[in-house]
Amino acid sequence: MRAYLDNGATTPVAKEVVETMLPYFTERFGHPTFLYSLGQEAADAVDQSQKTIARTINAKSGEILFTSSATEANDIALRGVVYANRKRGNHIITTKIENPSILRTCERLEGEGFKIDYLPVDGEGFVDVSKLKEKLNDKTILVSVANVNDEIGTIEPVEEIGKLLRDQKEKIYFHVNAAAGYARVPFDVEQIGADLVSLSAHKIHGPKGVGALYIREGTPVEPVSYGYISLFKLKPGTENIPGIVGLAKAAELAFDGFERHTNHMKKLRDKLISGFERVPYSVINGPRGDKRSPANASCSFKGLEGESMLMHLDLNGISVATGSACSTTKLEPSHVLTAIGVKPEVAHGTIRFTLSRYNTEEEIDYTLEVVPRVVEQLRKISPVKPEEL
Amino acid sequence: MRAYLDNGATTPVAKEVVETMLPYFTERFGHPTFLYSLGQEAADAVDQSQKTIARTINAKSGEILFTSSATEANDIALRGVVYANRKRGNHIITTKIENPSILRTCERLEGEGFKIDYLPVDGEGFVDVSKLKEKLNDKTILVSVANVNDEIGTIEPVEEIGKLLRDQKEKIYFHVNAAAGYARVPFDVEQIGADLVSLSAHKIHGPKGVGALYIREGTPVEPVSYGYISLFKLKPGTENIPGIVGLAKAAELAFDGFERHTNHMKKLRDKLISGFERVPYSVINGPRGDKRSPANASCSFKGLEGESMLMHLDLNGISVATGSACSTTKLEPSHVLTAIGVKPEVAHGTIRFTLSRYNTEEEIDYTLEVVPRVVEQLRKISPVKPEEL
Amino acid sequence: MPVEYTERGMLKYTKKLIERFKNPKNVGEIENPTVVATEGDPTCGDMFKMFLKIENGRIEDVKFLSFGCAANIATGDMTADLIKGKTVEEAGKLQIKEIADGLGGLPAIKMHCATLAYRTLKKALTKYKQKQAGGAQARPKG
Amino acid sequence: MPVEYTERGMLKYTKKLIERFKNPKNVGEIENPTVVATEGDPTCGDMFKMFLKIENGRIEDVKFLSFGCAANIATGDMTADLIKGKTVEEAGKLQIKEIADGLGGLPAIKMHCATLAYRTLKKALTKYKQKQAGGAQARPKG
Ligand SMILES: Cc1ncc(COP(=O)(O)O)c(C=O)c1O
Ligand SMILES: Cc1ncc(COP(=O)(O)O)c(C=O)c1O
Repeated sequence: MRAYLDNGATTPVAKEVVETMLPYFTERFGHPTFLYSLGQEAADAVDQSQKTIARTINAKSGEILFTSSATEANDIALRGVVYANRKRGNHIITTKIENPSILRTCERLEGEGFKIDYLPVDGEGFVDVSKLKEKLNDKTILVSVANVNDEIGTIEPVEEIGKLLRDQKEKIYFHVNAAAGYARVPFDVEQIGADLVSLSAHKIHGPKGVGALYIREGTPVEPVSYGYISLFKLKPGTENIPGIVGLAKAAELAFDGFERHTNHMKKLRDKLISGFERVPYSVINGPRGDKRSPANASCSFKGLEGESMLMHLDLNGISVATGSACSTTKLEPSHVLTAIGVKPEVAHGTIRFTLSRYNTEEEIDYTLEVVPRVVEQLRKISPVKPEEL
Repeated sequence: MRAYLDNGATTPVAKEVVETMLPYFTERFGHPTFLYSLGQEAADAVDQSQKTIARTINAKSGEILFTSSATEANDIALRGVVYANRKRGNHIITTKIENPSILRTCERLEGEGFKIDYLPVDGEGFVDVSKLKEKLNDKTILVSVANVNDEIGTIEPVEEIGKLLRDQKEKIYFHVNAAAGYARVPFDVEQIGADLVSLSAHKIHGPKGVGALYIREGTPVEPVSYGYISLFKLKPGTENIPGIVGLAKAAELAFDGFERHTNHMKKLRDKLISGFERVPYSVINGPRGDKRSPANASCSFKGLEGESMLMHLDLNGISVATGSACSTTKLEPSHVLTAIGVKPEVAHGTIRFTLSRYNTEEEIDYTLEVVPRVVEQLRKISPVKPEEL
Repeated sequence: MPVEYTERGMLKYTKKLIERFKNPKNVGEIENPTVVATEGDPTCGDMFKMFLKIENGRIEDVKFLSFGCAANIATGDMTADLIKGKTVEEAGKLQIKEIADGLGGLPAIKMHCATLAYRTLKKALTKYKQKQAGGAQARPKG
Repeated sequence: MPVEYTERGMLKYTKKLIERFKNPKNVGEIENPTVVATEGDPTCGDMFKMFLKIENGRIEDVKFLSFGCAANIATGDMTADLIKGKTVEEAGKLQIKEIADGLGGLPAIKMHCATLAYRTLKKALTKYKQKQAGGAQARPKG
């Protein structure tokens, strides 16, 4: 039996998505900027894809930029907006638990003289909006918060943040990294008041190599890369047409039956979580219930180390991530787990299970059969006693 | 009958390439940085693809970076190298006939205080290496020249340039934009002495959304984008694995039978050129024979305007580009045609025909039947007399 | 637009425009035209030449020659259609928008084509009026 | 490398390593070991505990416990194999490279695992020698 439970890292491309992409490789392969019919077909495909993505977040189609990843979307959003607003201020607010794609761009910006506040979070990973409010000052130009944390599934109060920011006298741009949250939780740019939103195709059964950035009409964004401009000034280079079409199809599939999909994932998630709770010396990370992403279950198993667990699960056909999805090979524990107060010796034993609509109950049953066995096996050979942690 | 003769803009993806990519969408879809087997498969695919690309240009596999386009490769090469060598100097040399992806990055760099010399070219588009030599000074850190001009097919003396640069006391980095030349003319990074080389998959029957940058070992390159780093520091974001695999397969197909393919294209090219020469008041742009890309035929038909011609050819099933592949909708004539001394009123009547190994003699015969008819038709309704230009 | 397109982006012609470009009804020259006007310049990539046959203040025939893009040809042909059979005075009231609308719209970057046809028409009508005036003056004198 | 990989990039274990990780032969504890040594720290994510049974200056048995990654377990197991049956002196000459080589190589970023096993061994041998020396001293005194 196999169970792919690392959908937060990447997902298999849906069959329908592949089928939709195929003709754009071999038949409708034109360059979108060319006037002849093949080119127009490609341009139309980009147009339609913008419409589709826009619809899923209540945006206008002209507000969708296609990129090569959510990472790139984040980089364009953050640097693009702060460069364009440099004259107004140099202060950025984000959180301690953002994805490395945000944090590394922030590091870079600090090097360039921008001041960044990293908000702390509580034990379940929630940002405290009143703390955000305290940090606002007249130099603040951008706030960036993910709507869903990719490691522990916390659904952040982005709507409240958006409201706070809209109430300020001076415009403060609000970027939401929705790479982990898109197609898992509802997202309405108007309701949230987001000015920029990043997405990634390969997290929603679309292809790798494509992302999107929503940019609210009128938001000044400076280019951060240069070169041959095909359709979009902010992302030079020939567009990845099959990829863009694939992203749109993936979004269509995800939102067509959104309730059904997310309810399915919630059921599996809760089953996983209750199963893990029955494993001795285990700790669930992040919130329970409605404030948790339907797709995420994170659990620390005391007395063992995550990579060994990951490898053993793999030998049993189960794919997962260690606590920190992005530092598998670093010795430091995940910055997210640290931020919610998990002790390093516990953090090292953390496994992240992330679901998709394609996971089945059988897979979860199987996982819940294998996990306790592997935990026991690893604890048996561990010099660290779980009860002492 | 149809004839796709705009392979310089983009190409249909080869069937074998699509087949090679397919499993990476749905089965081998893992994230390359993850330790479990699916992840390792993806990492291996990247590894193998590096090897394949490296082999085609006589590089080492670790010297190949994958990007989302040649445009991005160019931007990383140019800005990355000059930022990393800013302390040594601020002088860059390129040519007047580079692709916009180079020229727009150069514009940007001028805005940042870099000094750029744009070398003139002769009537056939050749750079004069002695003129390049004159421009070298102790602030020169980078020279960027395309090995093949994308509009008029001129094969530049990159080997001679590389030799000149290697003879300098201080290291001057040499970037070659091979987007139009890769898989059309032989390329050996050692023989040429190139430090950086840009490629694009969609120009060689690979997928859109992937490019590559060769970076000679030891070449200092600063990142120009930031974020979540999967495999490559210089291109953050999750890799486009199917795209990378597709690029490698496309390269394999192109180089497996390189001679045969290029000889085929040369034959078709020369047939086209002789055909155009028989059209009254026509002028071939760029050189003839061995110094011309096997894939390029560019012709100015006096007394008519390119876009109308392009549209009429499209109505006849023939896809081509106007003179300037990159300014279809601008009123200015192509900067390349201007640089080789074509008068604007003639430049406006220029059509670029670009070939691939998949074009057939029948397509060329058909094209040579349609072109003179369309030329005549358009001249008949033109107020401009070709004999007066 | 927030997600900025380039000058080139999303250039798209309507079916109507392409149809007219393919089969323009009014291309050619008129022998012994009442008036001829040319606007534009081949060095800029577009030029338009209009021939009018005017009888009793009414435009009896219109033909044109075009050096330019598909939109140039189509707007020229549309303009010709729109003024054919009209009086000089009526033709003088033609709006640029009518030309574009007649083609189901024009991409923004191609509006200059409609403008070129329009300017050529204006020039022709002005010439005609000057000619009439000249003729009118000339007669008394002559 | 010119095209810089990250710390994470291209982490790949050999088949041999994975085989050992799956089926380590020497995990566990030794009852009444001659010497026990621990290195590493769970807060850093890796810890290694080694049990040696030494008789007449020869390592008769080796077992270990591991809190750490797959490489931690595999290098521990390899180290145990490499020193089992050897004299304390021979075992003292073990090189880190031998451990890695025994696994068909180690990713650069995992070399610290071989180092951890190695350091634990050194510590155990030092303890053993101290114990011996202590015992030797103790006897005359006692
Ligand atoms: C010479 C040259 N460089 C760069 C590019 C841009 O490549 P890409 O489409 O991969 O961005 C092109 C294609 O238009 C080209 O012909
Ligand atoms: C929250 C979050 N942001 C950004 C990313 C990076 O997205 P991409 O792989 O498209 O670069 C990820 C995926 O790892 C993520 O989970």
